[in-house]
Amino acid sequence: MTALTLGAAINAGLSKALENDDKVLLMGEDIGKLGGVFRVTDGLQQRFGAQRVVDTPLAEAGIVGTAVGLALRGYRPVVEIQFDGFVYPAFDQIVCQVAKLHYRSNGRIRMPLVIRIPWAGGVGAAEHHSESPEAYFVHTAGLRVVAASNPQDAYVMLRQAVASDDPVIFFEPKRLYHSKGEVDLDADLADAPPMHLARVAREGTDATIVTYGAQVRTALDAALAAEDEGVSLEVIDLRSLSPIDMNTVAASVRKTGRVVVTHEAAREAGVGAELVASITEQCFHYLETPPQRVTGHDIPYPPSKLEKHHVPDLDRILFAVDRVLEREEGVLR
Amino acid sequence: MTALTLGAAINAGLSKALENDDKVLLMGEDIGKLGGVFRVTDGLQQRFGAQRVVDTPLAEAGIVGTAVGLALRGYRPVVEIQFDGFVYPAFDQIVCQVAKLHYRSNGRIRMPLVIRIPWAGGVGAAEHHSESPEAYFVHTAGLRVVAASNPQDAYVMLRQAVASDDPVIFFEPKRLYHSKGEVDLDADLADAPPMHLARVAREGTDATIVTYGAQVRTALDAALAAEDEGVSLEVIDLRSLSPIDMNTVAASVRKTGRVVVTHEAAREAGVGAELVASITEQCFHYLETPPQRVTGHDIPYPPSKLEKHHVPDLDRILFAVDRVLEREEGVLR
Amino acid sequence: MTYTQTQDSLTGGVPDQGEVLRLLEPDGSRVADATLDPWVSDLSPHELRALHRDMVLTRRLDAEGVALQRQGQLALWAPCRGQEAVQVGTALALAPGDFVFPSYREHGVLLGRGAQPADYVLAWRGEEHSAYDHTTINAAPPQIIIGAQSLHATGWAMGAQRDGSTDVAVAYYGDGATSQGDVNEAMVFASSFRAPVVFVCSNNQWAISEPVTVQAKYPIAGRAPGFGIPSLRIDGNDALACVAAMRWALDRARLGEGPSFIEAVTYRMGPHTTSDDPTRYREPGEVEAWAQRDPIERLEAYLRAEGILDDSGLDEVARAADALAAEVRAACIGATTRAPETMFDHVYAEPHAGLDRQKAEYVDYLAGFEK
Amino acid sequence: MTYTQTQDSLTGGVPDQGEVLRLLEPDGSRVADATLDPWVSDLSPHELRALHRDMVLTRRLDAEGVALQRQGQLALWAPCRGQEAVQVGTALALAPGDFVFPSYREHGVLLGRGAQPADYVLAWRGEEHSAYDHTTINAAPPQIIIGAQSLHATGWAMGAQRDGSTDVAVAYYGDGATSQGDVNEAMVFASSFRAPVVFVCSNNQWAISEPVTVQAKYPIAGRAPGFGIPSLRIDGNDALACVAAMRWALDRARLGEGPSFIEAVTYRMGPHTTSDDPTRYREPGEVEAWAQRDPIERLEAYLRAEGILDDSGLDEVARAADALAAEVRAACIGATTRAPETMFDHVYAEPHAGLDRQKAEYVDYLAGFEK
Ligand SMILES: Cc1ncc(C[n+]2csc(CCOP(=O)(O)OP(=O)(O)O)c2C)c(N)n1
Ligand SMILES: Cc1ncc(C[n+]2csc(CCOP(=O)(O)OP(=O)(O)O)c2C)c(N)n1
Ligand SMILES: [Mg+2]
Ligand SMILES: [Mg+2]
Repeated sequence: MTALTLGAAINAGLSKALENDDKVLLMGEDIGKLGGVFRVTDGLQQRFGAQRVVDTPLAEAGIVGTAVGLALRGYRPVVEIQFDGFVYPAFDQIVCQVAKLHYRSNGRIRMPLVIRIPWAGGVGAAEHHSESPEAYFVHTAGLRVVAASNPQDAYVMLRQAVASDDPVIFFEPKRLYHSKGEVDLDADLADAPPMHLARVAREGTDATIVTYGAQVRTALDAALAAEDEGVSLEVIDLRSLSPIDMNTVAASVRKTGRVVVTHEAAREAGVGAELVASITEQCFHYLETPPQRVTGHDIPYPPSKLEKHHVPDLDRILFAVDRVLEREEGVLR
Repeated sequence: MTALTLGAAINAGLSKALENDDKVLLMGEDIGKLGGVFRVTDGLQQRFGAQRVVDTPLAEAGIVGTAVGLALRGYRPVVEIQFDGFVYPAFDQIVCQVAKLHYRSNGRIRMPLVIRIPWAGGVGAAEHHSESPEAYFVHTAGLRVVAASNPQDAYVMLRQAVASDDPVIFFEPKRLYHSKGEVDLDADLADAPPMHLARVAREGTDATIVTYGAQVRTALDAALAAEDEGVSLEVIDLRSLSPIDMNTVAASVRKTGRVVVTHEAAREAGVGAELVASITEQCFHYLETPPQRVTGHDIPYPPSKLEKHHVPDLDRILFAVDRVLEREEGVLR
Repeated sequence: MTYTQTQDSLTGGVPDQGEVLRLLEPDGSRVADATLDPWVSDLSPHELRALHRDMVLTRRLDAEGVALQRQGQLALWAPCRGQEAVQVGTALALAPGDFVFPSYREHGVLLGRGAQPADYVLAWRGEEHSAYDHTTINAAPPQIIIGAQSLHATGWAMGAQRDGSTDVAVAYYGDGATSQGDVNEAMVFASSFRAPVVFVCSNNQWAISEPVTVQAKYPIAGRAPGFGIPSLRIDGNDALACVAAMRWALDRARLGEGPSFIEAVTYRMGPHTTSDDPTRYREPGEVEAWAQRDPIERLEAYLRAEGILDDSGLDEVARAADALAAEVRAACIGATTRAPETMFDHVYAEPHAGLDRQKAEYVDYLAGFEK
Repeated sequence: MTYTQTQDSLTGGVPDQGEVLRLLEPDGSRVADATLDPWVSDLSPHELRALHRDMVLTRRLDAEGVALQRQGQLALWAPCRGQEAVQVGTALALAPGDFVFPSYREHGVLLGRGAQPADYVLAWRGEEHSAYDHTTINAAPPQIIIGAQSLHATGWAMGAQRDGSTDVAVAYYGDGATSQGDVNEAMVFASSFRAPVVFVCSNNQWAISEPVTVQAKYPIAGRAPGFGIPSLRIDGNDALACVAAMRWALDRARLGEGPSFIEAVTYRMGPHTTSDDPTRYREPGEVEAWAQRDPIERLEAYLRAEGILDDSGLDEVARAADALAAEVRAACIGATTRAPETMFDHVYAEPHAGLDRQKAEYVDYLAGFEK
């Protein structure tokens, strides 16, 4: 095991992927000499050359559209979108082409494309640099959508995403890029849990918190705080947002009967809506109280000085925990 | 009252809007001489001239982006996207600009833009011509999203959308373009129900069907069929998808205790997910059975010969009604 | 005319919309053109007859598509009548390893690539989104999202380049498509990476009801040079010119000289699709004028004058065309719709539990009706 | 150089990357240029001093932005050092009714439009997405989505055209932006509708770490003519050339001659933003070479030689610059963050029950902590 930051773990995963398969190539803005604005691709162009680690013109539709062509020619492009807020110019190529070509061709064309997206807020960034667009992709049939919450997952899931013959939207929580964790760099992919399975990040009995990405850490902090109050929270890290591993989620909710869903993205028709709907459909008779959603507000991402009021924090999660537990004397205060 | 098709009702609404306000102008592909591929803008260029009914170059980002500029200059552009599947090239302009400029400018800039979208399937069309992208826009803060289900609403809501100082995504169910209904062309907008309110399209007591757009008709047909079996269904036409009028929905669900949500769009993180989540949150103790979603499958829109298996029909709705009613001897068969 | 990026005075030199390179006059007489001539000097009578034959086949196939739609056998059809020279001529110049990225109207390109009868019609009938196997005919599924395929072609070419092969990608699109961001981004990428891709723009004067002047006040071929991509503006109803220009472009690509752009000036003789009514937006006189420049009659006149084609040859081609039409008709009418549950297949290449469950539920649901 | 769409032989005339129009040599000596000269012949000493003054103010303001960021007062800053001539020169040529659509780096343009001290910094501090009132300085909020504003400017110009006014819209963007679909679509729309818009591309040689050659193998100014838009390629470190080119373009727009394109060849002397480390991707020698072509020194040398500016004038400007910097610093450090519940405001212009409820709930929630 090696202690790596989440960013370094992805770098290691990319490096391994480039090493293992000649057909893998990286494309994006500033990923070459600069190594990406987050340094996630640091050193890779130097090592693998400019034909495999490609600085592209500044055009996201162009990046994704040419990656589609490369995939048609047998390549496995791993594309970097520089920030979450810049994926929208490529939306048409992603939704109409990347997601649909396998279906459109009755399975003859494969789209083994990975679209890496540094993602979400909490880092004091400028406008358009803190977006949480995952629901758009979860709603789009034909895409797989995953979100890593720790270095080990980031490393393994990146490699699984590259190995997948389906297109994968790979969300990287940018406020965790510098957070460290142990990574088993020699892990055999075959032994690792498949990308589409959720993980019980912490076991508990009183209520379930379902979340993903950087919010996993916040949820774990909340669970720690709740423990002090004698409340036992189970935390589920979804890892995969499409498909959602409802077996793991439902098993937990059936056990606890109470659930809080949390994410940074806006609430309306977000991933949390899908979770609450699916949980209600599948665990209706087990639910003691209505599920609670703790999400970003239904507003554009606010100026960064206000973001701490937008990104759900430990307190807002505990507030919701109080409600699902129907506690008068809350965990929160 | 005048009997008009839904398409003609929108034409009348556009005509009135152009008449009443010099700042209103229409932009789109083939909307001029041709009158649009669905003839919704028929005769308008001839009447109001090519400066106000503008055939644009073939570029959707260009259409929406220039409309943003026109709005900044004080105009009220009404933009036509030729088919649902062609809105994605404009996605970046819609999500990052149209939806956010009012917020970004702290309320100083207004975006009184209407984006009209002939919408959804069931008409035997080619690929990309039967999309239901509404959830993408519902998830986007800053947009209003509406869907007309009948000529009267289409006429009034179009005019309300044009009058709104907020950007409105205006969905027109294309399989109802030719269906007729009575329209009060002289209706005073001030007397009409506001655009954001849902409508109880049919009263009932046993269960609630919540839907919108062309599915309203299917739901009403289902309610008729259920009546024959002695089952009384309430049908709610949402009309507005963002915001959703949860007061009307919740009132109905509290009354019936059972609910089916139906739409054509894919299920995963769709508008139905939001509805089920909100209903569960707000009506948990009134629900007798878990809400059911009857939606398009989580697949790209299939080839048209198979679409009747994708677009929820009367039978699939009744099947779900049976489940929320826990009927062994179903309404369906 | 040929275009490269040049400097000039501010007032100078916007070429007339009408100037095009050609080798055959509308009456079929052969004219010289220094740029194009070298590229067709080696065309054999056999190849010339194949060129003519494929154009006639394309026209017949196209007429059959329209007829099948009128008879309710197809949901829609996008006629290519009038555009046979650019479609067939450019396709004829290709090597087997080249890969084309067509739009919905490129029936003649598919024919040139060896499409089978069913390949032309199953998508228009609504049975499949795309009927053919892209690897058999080296053609991507027909693209409906205007211009999107230009980027795919560019990416494919970047792949061919990395493979060290001499394969070339070809993107086909219309005049309207040139307004799309994607088409311009494709030029940026192609130029930046010197990708072996050819952009073939069939300027058929119309994008549904919009004349080309809505998209471009000046010749479209004038755009590519600004991106560092040489271009030719040719008579798209002159099959020889189309072959020549395509060979020029392919040769550049194979020699590592990067992308090229061809604007083929032609005309859409029919409606945009069978749903369209062009009388709403264009004058009959315009259509008649273009009928005088028919690409098939033009080539026929030339080949007859050269003694390469005679009545019996023409008869033979006509019979082949009828036979193809009959096959297409049979493939269309004989088509059966696949089982509904297949619509859940191939959304993903790898297993997907959620979707598998949806499929199973739907199968159960359908089975319920059979009881 | 000036560009229009022209025909030429295939082998001819790609201009050298270095050729630009200029009026001032790097050492400040005045040279003649037939295209540009007429547009600055009437510039008064007063106007020339204002040009110089605004450039110095911009540089000082920019340095203050960097310093404030280093001190933790700003979250980020995008330095414009080296680009003062194109920003200030083009802004100086504007009429009050014109409307600019800047990117994030156009501090000198905002200054030229009359921005107030707080206007420069509140967004970079994270207090607001956009600080100023667009109607006061006739400037749209700074655009971060690369190239998006080019379409807004074109649309605004289409509106000005409909109003029968002579107002002109100006879109500012960088060399990197020219690869975006939006920027090319803007040229299509502007050309098609003959919109009174000026595209000012500040080619500062870099898009973060990517040299301009990743975006364009040939001069960017060569693209616009293909869309029917005349363009000039000017020395962007020559303030006189910038004023002249802008006046040429504005004049065309006001006369109804439609859009124009200006490529101002300049250099980003600093990092992309304060988060960037340019030593990772560019040679110090390159920066030094460009330092020899400094736009302020150049204009200063010229104005001194002409007797328009002397030491005392320079002192005065330096004092004004320090005063501005102090004001900006005060506006920044004195800024207070608004109440959290205001983040729910102005999502919609009209009432929105759902969001009002979310706001009320959040206010209640916050109030709970105060108990
Ligand atoms: C992104 C997108 N926008 C709009 C359409 C609708 N549409 C289909 S064909 C067409 C006109 C295309 O014109 P052109 O590129 O000249 O090709 P042609 O049909 O003339 O062959 C339009 C607007 C579409 N298919 N895709
Ligand atoms: C759509 C989009 N993609 C990527 C980015 C990230 N980004 C910000 S500035 C920049 C480089 C811009 O270069 P250029 O247009 O030359 O302007 P400059 O910064 O040099 O002034 C990039 C890639 C962005 N802001 N928007
Ligand atoms: Mg056309
Ligand atoms: Mg730059």
